[in-house]
Amino acid sequence: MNMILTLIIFIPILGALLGSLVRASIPLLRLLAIVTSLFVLGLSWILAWYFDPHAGMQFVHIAPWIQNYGITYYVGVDALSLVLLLMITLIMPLLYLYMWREKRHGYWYNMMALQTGVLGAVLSLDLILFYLFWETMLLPVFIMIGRYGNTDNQYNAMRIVVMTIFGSMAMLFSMLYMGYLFFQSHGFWSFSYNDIASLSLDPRTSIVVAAGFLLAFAIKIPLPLFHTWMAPAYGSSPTPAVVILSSIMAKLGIYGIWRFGFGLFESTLEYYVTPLIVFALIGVIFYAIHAIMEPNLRRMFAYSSGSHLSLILLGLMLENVYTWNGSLYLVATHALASAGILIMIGMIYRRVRSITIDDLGGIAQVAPRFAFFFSFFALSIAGLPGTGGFVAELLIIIGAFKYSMIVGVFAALTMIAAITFVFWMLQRTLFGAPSTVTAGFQDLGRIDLLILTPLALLLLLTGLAPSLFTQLFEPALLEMLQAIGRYR
Amino acid sequence: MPEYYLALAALLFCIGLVGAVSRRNLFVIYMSIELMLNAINLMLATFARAQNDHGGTVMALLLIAVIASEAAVFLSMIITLFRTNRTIDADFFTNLSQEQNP
Amino acid sequence: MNQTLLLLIVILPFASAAIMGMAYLFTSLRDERIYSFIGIATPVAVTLFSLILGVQMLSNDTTFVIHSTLFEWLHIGEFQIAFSLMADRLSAVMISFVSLIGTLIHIYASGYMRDDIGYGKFFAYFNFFLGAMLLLVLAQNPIIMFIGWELVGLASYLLIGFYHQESGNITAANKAFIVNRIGDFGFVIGLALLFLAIGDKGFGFDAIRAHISLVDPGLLAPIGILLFVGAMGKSAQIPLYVWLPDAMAGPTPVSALIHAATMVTAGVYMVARFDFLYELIPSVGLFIATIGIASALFAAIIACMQSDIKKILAYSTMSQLGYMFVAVGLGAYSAGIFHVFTHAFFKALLFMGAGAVIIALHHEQDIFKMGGLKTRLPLIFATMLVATLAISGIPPFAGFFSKDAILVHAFAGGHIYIWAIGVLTAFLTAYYMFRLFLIVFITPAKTAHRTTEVGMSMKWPLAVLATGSALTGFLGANEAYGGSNLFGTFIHLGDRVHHVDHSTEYLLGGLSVAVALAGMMLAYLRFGKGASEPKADTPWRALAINKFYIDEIYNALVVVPLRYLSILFDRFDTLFVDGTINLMLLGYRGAADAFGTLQNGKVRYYALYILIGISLLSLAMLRMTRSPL
Amino acid sequence: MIEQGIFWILTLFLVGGSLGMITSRHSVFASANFMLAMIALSGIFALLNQSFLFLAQILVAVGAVITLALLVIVSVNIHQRYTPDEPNMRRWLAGVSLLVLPFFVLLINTAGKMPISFKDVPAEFGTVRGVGATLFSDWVLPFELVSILLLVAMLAAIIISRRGGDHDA
Repeated sequence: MNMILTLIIFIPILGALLGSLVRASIPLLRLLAIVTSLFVLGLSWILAWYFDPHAGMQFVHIAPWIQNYGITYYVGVDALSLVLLLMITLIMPLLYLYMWREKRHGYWYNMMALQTGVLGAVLSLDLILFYLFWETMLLPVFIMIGRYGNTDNQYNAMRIVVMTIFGSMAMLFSMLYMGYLFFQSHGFWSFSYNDIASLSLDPRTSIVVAAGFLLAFAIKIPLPLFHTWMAPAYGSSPTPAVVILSSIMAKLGIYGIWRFGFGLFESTLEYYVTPLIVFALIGVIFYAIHAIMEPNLRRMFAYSSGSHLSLILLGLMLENVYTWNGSLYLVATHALASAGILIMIGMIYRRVRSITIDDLGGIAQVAPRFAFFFSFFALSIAGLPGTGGFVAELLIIIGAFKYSMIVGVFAALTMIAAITFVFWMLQRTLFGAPSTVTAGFQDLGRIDLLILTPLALLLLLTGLAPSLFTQLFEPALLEMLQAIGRYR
Repeated sequence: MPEYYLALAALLFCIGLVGAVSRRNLFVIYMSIELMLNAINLMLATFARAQNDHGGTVMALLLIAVIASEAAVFLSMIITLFRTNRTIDADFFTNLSQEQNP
Repeated sequence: MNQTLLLLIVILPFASAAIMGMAYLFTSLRDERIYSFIGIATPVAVTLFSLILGVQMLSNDTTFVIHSTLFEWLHIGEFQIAFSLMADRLSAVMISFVSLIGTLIHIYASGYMRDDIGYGKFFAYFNFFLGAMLLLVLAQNPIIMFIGWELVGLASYLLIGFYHQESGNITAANKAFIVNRIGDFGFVIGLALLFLAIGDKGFGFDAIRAHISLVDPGLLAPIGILLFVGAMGKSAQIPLYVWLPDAMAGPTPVSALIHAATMVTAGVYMVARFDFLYELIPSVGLFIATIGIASALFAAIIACMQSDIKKILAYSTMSQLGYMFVAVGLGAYSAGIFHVFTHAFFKALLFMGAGAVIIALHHEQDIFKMGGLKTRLPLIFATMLVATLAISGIPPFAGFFSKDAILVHAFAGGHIYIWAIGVLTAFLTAYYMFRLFLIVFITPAKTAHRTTEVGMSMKWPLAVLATGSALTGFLGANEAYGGSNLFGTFIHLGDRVHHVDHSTEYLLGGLSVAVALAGMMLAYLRFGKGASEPKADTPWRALAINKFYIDEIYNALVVVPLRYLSILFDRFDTLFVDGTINLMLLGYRGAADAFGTLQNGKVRYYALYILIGISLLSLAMLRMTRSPL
Repeated sequence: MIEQGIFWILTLFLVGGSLGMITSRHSVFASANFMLAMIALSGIFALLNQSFLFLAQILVAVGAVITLALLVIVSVNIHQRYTPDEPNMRRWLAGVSLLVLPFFVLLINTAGKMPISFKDVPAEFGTVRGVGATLFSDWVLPFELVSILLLVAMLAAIIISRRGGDHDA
């Protein structure tokens, strides 16, 4: 049973290796990708079935790796990573389905490698291992954007990589320094999460070290002022990469702050709480307004996802039971919604070779099913009740009022923030008379429906019966909050 | 007295250095390098004399052999370069440069 | 049994909406009979169920409440929200008339929408709306209520934008949703504050009622106002009313059901639902009443100058909603709900009559292009007359009793100004309604036009509603008029009671009837013989015709700045943030170029660099060996 | 005293020859100057009682290497038009000399501080017999290695000069 996480992490890349060894043809590669991802999905559901929300870190697997420096292969799952794990494993098969007709081999290999990267980053509990996976997931994205993207793709690929690596370098230095401090106080090296967490740093060092971590995560999320890689990267990535960027990798930034920020520096973090809250509040509004006039659909949803991630970060930083649950719930539901909408934007691009809003219009008339799903996902991004986003936003708003009146009012602005651009976008994309571009717009096919239906149903379910999902992580989050003295 | 010999060796070495760096004629560069090696030889001989130890002498001898092999290789390279490019200008050969690489 | 019924009332419409929606989207099934069967059977069933519940309410005492919990919706810390429904007398009344009028409008729509390409979609949306509205009404706690609250907003968005090929319709739909959402922004804040104050004791309406005294009195007023902000959006009160006139872009049955009879009254219902809260903060109540009466007057003034039949009715709706808020603001909750109840009948009737006229005239909406339809559409003429009399407050039609109850209450409560404006508005109401009625039906037409026959399915709902508009008033007639206020007694809300003797009541009633008659007279004098479109010849008139330029002001104050801000942010990104990064990049690139030219491929230059290194090192070593000396 | 006198004279030739070598524009003049310096250097070796080294220097450096160089110069027929004209030669020489100066001073400084002096040496010192004894007792392995080096260098010289011929073909 303790091998299950290792299997989950490495099966995708093993699939890719197998494919490259036998020089797989595209149908075989497709089969490999889908089968491995479905297998991983099944494993993660088994995991969720046996998961005990009250038990903290579970399914732990430790193996020595680089013994001289105490670097271990250390993986485990708790409520926090479980949510991300389930989300990733659900989205990946759908992306492979989306790539059904993809003819370029590298595309498939990169996606499989990417899956291992993100899964590893979510599950690893050794700092160095985490760093390794953290960079591993960047590389395929770089290749995907640089090789298979469009419009300035190489420049934008370079930009995302340089900016994120700049952050992760800071994080690596912090990690190494903490390992060194551990060595100084204990006489042996260790980078495992528990050991480092037990380290008591003096406040000054801790502030600096925490800054390294926060910089990496702030760029990944991205917070305003660290964000200029985001829209260009979204704009020129191929759809699968952009889904991963928005639904998974950005969430890993949040996850990082949650796991490492609160796990390693919970007392130091209070120096950063106020600035981060301010940043997050600015982000919620700034990105939403930014999205209004954005002419490119994908870039628009880049800003939209920036706005939501800022909200998630806000919830995280407010440190109470409502916001934490709301944030984690929003991580999952926004991932589903934004995966849905970005996949559909990809479908638009496939059909009419343009995702400029001015070119579109009138899709609802020629493709009603498409319009239905598209507006469903767009509305769930806007946090309509009946979808999970509403529940999460409600929780965050309540928690924000618990924190302070002003923060609460700003957090509540998120109710308005998203709709300002979503509805105008829908108007210009779906409604009106069909343009010359969209006149022959094909409605959703069978595979398209197969991709979108699970996402839509799940979003609906998260909105209608949230307790079904929250019970997975609510107790664990309560315990975490109790541990840092923020509850009861 | 030995410091004079050493100073002389130093002077020779520096002259060789100046020649090797500032000249463009491949022959002169070659000879400057020879000069520098010979300066080392002189130093070795001086130390051997001062310490009354044949080790230095032997090393100098071996160095002479090295000088000879260096001369063989260098000169054959000059021949080749001259044959292919019709010049013995050191500045002509710029394949290391970033711009001119094909 | 009751619980199952309660659940079915909410679930059935959603289920049928889902079935019809799926059938419309994913199959080629386009048979109108199937859709209209499902679409009508559902509200009929719901009406039956709610009547069963209502009858049980009648036979039990006032505390009889039916609860039904589906599952635990959310449980986070103290935030425990069950997905549960609750029917008490207030909600029983609401669901009864919502479903009854819903049924009638469904039947009407089955005729109105005939041969429309989106027939199935329309009924799916309609049922969806019905389900959302019933969920709103039956919710056991404010959170579930808010879900219904937002879903009716969504349904309204979908239905306003029903003809989505017209970009203008979508603009109207967007406006409706966004303005509603702005109201909901306040509503959510109110809910959050309320929850944080007493939510740990449970957050059902009964739990809140039980613990409301624990809330810090200083916090109650903001909560009350914020909740009312939500109502402002939903019920189209100043300043969030702008969406309602534009919402008339939807098909007429939509306007009748959503934007006249049911959805817009949700705000009134919500305030009545929170009667225990507003009882504690009379000052906020007065604020609500002020907003209400201001909206009533404002809308009535605009309505006097409009020429689109549906827009006039929309402004009249806003005006009547204003009366309702006066009632609930001043503590006359049952009077307010009674007006909701009677208004639903006559306003639905007015809209459906207008719709029938529009259909008969081939989608002509400008009243000044109509005229003399009395003889050609006799049934519609008759029913519209009933409705017009009802809304103008002529006894014995329903509107008189409900409106009079509100005005008497305001007068008796000592709010003379509100009462006076209310009477003035009543005058204007009678004026603009008769203006509409006269121009459409009596005044001879300037241009002759063909009319088509209106189908049966559109006619007999009109008749039913006309009966309702004529008679329902007696349900709420109080002792002075020979009744015993059956409605108010049944609904049993925490009204503030002011005793008024019968003579005063007759006086006030007589006054409002007189005023209404005066309005009618004026309308007859001005439009009885011939009518022409109002001209913006004086500044005041121009102001009223252009709806006081409120849309333009909002546009200039909110929409345009937001767009410019968006562009500004983009500039900020490219100039400042990217600029900083690019500056760094430029530095790097310059350095790289500089070092690149050093790398010229000539060996002796490389040797020179080494030599420079050696030289510097030597200098350093010389310094080091000398420094001790 | 005579020794010192000879030393200075040889130094004069040695330094003069070296300077002449690096400053002369024509390859043949340069190698002539260099030959002069090498001969002077072998004289210096003789002054140091290194008779074997003296012989070896004369034979190898002067006899073999320089002759080889001259042979090459003549054989590739370096005409004035093939040699670089080096317009900035003097400037380069001056500048580089300036750069080398600190290094030179450092070396002189170090040389001056060396705690060594010349004592009388046994008659064996530096003779072929004495050096040979050391060479074949303590230094056999390096000696053999150097012979391999020479072999490799020879092969390299042959291969390089042969390959160059068909380079541009």
